[in-house]
Amino acid sequence: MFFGLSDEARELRDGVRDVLAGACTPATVRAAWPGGDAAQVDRLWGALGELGLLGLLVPEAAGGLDLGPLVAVAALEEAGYAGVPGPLVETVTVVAPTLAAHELLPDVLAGRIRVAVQTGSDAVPYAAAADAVLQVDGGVRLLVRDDAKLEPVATVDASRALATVVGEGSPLQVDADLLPARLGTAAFLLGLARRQVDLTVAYVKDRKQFGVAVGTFQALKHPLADAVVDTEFAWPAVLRAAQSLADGDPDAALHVAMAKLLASESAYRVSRVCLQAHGAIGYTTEYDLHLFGKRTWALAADWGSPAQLRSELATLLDLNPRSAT
Amino acid sequence: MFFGLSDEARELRDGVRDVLAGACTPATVRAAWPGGDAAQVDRLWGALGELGLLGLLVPEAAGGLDLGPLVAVAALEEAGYAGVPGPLVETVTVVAPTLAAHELLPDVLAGRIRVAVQTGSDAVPYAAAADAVLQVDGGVRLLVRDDAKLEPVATVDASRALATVVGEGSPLQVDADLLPARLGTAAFLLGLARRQVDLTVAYVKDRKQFGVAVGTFQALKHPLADAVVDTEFAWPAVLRAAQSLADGDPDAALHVAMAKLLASESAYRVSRVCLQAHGAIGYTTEYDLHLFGKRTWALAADWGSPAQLRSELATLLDLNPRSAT
Amino acid sequence: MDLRETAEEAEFRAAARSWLAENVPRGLPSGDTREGFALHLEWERRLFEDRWAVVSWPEEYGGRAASVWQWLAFEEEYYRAGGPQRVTQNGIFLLAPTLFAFGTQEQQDTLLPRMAAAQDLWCQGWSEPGAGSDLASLTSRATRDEAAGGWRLDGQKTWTTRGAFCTHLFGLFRSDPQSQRHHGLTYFLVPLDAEGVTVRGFSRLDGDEGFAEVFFDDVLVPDDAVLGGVGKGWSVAMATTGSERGLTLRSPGRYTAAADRLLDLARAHPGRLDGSLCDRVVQAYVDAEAYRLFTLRQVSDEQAGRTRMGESSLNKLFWSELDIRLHETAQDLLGPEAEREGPWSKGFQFSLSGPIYAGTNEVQRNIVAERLLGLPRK
Amino acid sequence: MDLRETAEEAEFRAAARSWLAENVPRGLPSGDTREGFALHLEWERRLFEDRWAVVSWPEEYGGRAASVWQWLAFEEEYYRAGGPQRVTQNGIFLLAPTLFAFGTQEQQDTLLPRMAAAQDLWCQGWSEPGAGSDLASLTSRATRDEAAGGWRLDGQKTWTTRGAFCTHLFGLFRSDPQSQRHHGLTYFLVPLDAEGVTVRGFSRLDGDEGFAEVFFDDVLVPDDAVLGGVGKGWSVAMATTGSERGLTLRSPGRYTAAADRLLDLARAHPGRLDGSLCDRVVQAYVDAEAYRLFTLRQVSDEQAGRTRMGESSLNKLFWSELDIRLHETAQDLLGPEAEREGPWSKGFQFSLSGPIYAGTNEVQRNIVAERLLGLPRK
Repeated sequence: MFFGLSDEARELRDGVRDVLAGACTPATVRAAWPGGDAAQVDRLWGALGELGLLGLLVPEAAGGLDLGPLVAVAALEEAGYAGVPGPLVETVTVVAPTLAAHELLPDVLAGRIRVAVQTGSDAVPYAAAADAVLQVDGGVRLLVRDDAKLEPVATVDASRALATVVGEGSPLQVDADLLPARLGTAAFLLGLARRQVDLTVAYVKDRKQFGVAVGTFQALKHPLADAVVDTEFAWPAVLRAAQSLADGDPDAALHVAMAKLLASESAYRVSRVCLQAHGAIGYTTEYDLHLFGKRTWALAADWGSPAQLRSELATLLDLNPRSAT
Repeated sequence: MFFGLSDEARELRDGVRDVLAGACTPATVRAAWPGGDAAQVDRLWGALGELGLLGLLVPEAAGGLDLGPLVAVAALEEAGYAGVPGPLVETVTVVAPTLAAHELLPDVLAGRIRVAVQTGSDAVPYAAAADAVLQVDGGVRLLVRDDAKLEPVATVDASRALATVVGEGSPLQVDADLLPARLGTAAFLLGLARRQVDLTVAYVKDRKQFGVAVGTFQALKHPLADAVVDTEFAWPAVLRAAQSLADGDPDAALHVAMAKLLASESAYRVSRVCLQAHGAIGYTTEYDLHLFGKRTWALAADWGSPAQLRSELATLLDLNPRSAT
Repeated sequence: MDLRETAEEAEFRAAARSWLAENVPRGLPSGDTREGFALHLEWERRLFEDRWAVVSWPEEYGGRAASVWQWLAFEEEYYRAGGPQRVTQNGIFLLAPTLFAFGTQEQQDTLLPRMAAAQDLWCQGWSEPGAGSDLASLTSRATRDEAAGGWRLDGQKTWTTRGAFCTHLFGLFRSDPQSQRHHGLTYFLVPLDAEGVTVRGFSRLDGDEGFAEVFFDDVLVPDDAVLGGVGKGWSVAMATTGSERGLTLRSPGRYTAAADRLLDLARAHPGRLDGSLCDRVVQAYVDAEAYRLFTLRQVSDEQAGRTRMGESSLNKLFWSELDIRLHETAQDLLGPEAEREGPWSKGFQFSLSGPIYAGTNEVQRNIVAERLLGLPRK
Repeated sequence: MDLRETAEEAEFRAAARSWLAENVPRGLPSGDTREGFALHLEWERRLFEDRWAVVSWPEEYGGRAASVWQWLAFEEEYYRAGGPQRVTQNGIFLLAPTLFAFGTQEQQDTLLPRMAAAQDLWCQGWSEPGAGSDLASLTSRATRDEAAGGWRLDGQKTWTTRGAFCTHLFGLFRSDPQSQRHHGLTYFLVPLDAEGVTVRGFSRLDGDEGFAEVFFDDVLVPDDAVLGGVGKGWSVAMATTGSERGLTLRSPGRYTAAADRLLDLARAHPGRLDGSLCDRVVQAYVDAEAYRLFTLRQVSDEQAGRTRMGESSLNKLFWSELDIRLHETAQDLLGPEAEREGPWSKGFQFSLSGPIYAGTNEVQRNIVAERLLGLPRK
């Protein structure tokens, strides 16, 4: 029995951490906002490609690293910490595995092109800045940008590059599994949460009011302690769900839903605590906190909102309120 | 426009407060627990009768004071503060008004006999120590003790004197309105909450740890501040609902449900905060806090639990989740 | 208890309702952008022209001498009609009560009519980079200049809402350089076009340029820029902060209207009312009503002379948290759509500032615990 | 990651499960009443006879030298089978780890077998009337008596769980009268039948006589009543409090079993699963699983030598609040029936003590903030 990341996985994760610390600073995240320096985001994606991150779940024969879901969630948690802009979770968990035999794969793995994922709704995150849209709804189709009618939609986190997509791509003869995207989003959320806690801890140690660092007040200490509890108890559920995906566990859907529910709710609560602990400075766009908070709000609802997940879990746990009289 | 109690009502309320401070001490509340001195409870009820409290909603012609729902909720809030044992809310709001033309009324108003109220469930609060049971379920019937088969049921707050009642009383040719009982319970709950806050404030000012009164710690101050918010924002809703009953407002059921929901949830939260602020001492039966906390838990669920009330309110507000697909 | 409106009150409400139905603008952009602010000013001036800008003020200043009950009714009708948040609120709801209480006749006569007419646009200058929750630690200073017959202001204010679009600032400056904490402060009224004032706007969470930093570099203001007496600044300002926390800034009409919109949203999406969402919609309605009833109780008690120190902190705690819960519920009802820009996401982001501005909720809880419960400070 | 049990682990689990299925007593009364306690002792001795009382201990003391994974499996099976809370837990789970770490060979050989066999019944003597959350302020004292060759104990302990039914107490006494705070304390092992000891039981919230005050009046104990060295009491005791807060006292099997019972309750009342109740049942299940997975992570990290100061406070915060939420949900499902005495109302009341005992959650939050986040103490 051993629960956790192997030493090898830890090393890989630490490598991702080191690379992202340089390649994805808050300035890089801002570059993905409207009016930002798009080339900076392109360079980041090139670096992600070089790192092999985009092919973590692609067979080695197809040019990927094939390191499995555990390494993938560990890496995506780090990506969340850095706030990597663009469809990273989607690329790692859905696009690259689904296009494993497609001619575009080398460009995808190198980070030269970015592919958004559409799962039903007209509005597709990252589509406004993507080169293609993978349409997964019943069958799987690939819609390249030239064939798509895109209409950008303004969002709270403007780096989400939401756009309505009209158009039907060319069918691909493959299946797509969306559970890994849900789980990858959970991991990314916990990275975002950890980043917000780190920013907040640094701030409340430094900021003085009433003659002392505000971090000495229980009114800030105790909610921040709860934020630690939130992230620490969600992460093992993400790891467990990753292992279930790796094992093909029949309860994988249950485990992924639990992981995403815990991550969505934990990360959302953490974002509230951190914003409040900052006071007014956190409520400005000049300060970095909002970059991570807004992404948190969006992802908490994406790939399964808490309400949706609870409803799925109720069914999986054989609780069916609607069937009652 | 004037929202609140009249000066006359305030005076009456203050009078009730003064009498109860002497007639219903924690020792009196304990007397209603198994093995307690039942005569002490009888004396209290005699005093309540003398005060006119039991006939607050009975016409003057029938021997009552007929002071209306506003005075009644103000008096019942005080009774909650004192933790009066027995079916007081039921007597004031249901039993006495319903028996206004009954031969037993003088005994009821004098506090010489106590009548429990059964509204459907076999288990009836206060029945184990009552002289009769008013059965209100469709029609109205009065079941005297000798005709009833009573089986006491152990409860968390043992002064609730819960008993299963089997037997059918003699039909009365009157209607009974149960809304006032729901509202009276809300008022009683807020009195219980206020008492718990007072006990707690006194304790945390006195109790020293780490060289200071524990009431200086934000970890206790802030939840206690929230407890004040809880009670202060529930009370006006109780007053408003009382006025709606007085006016025969067509929205009275909505107003009463809101008042009870706010009171149930506020008082419950207050009980949690106060227990936690006390630490271990609050967790003993030697200390008085539990007398008020346990009553709170019972009454929060009685005459409409929060779940029940929310469901009623959803219907009244035209939110019908079940009708959706 | 008498919940009936008098004939006069009912008439006032009806007049307000019918005027608002005809005049409230639809689809105004945010008043916290430069373009939006200009459009809002048109609306504020339209309100003034027909004497709906400051209904509770005396008629000579453009008001209707409305009672507090009439004012509450106006607010209710205003938000029910979909009226936008008032960009003049910091003058009308925060400075004006202070001017009425502490201003000289001349200050009142000069400043109030221009404020009502949205000619002078006032912003608040409380916080400084080192003085937020700990307001008494502020260091911006006022130095007496006998020769010039006035005061010279130096220092920096920040988190000044809509400061980049306003014309005047009210705020506290340390006029006694030897003083500590809340002593030796003076309340000043400062035109932002005075020489030596620099205003730099910056963006709030929702991306609008809603904040400003205001820098004072040897800014000369005359003696009548002082409100309420030299060195009296703290007690004068506290009157305003009470208004800010309490009823004046956040009348219940705002929340009952928001709760009604939430009910409409919920009714439009019955399929999403599963699980706890239905309960949370109900709770938002109940909470908005609880706030409304609390304020009715509060106004009645105040009119009967029953007031309590610290009570406005109860308002602040309740409306700020109710506002967040209400908007979180709306966002959760919208699900993945919630991330789109729109009135609900805008309102959600704004609600998150509620526990921060006007004195953080942490400070309010201290006040409630110490003033209303008598718990020891330290 | 390897979530598979080894053949040995699986065999161990199967053996435990089958033994428990045959032996777990049904419908035992509370172990915190005098009559109940006696019945529980029978059960504890039954466990010991078949070597299931202390599975993780060495075989010579009555254990099975089980690995921590096997111990977790045993706990899971124990609670799944409906096993009652262990009335010996304060000895086995709190004192024993300390004895293994700090005791002399003779102390271990003498005390552990009798503890395992439920012959010696140990209670905890930490808190005093003036020393609860502030444990370091305790004043009960130990005075060296050279002539008698031992120590004389004086003072009072309180909140001693099941103290009225136990035979021995472990606790801290101030052995250096000049010392302050956590210096100069010594950890003593005291038989409750010693001359000068008075035990007074009193009732917990649920009415059971679960607590005791223990008075020491010139109680003579020999030198080998000292555990871990004179004056070393604080650091010795801290090892025990870590066990109390963390995994040892509250293994996940307890909560996963409770969550399963809650699911059964909910399935039995589908008509009450409207509104938020269904969500809360789901949440209880998810939380219990989250706690289980956290502990698996924790044990694995510990075995790999990765430990963090203060981590047991995370366990304490999570299990105590999860336990309350779970029982509140059960109570709300039961509605008006919740007030009846029964396993759920008993469990609910017990859960409310979770954030109080073993170091209040307020203290745990300080620890997490200071040790895990590095926030300043003052």
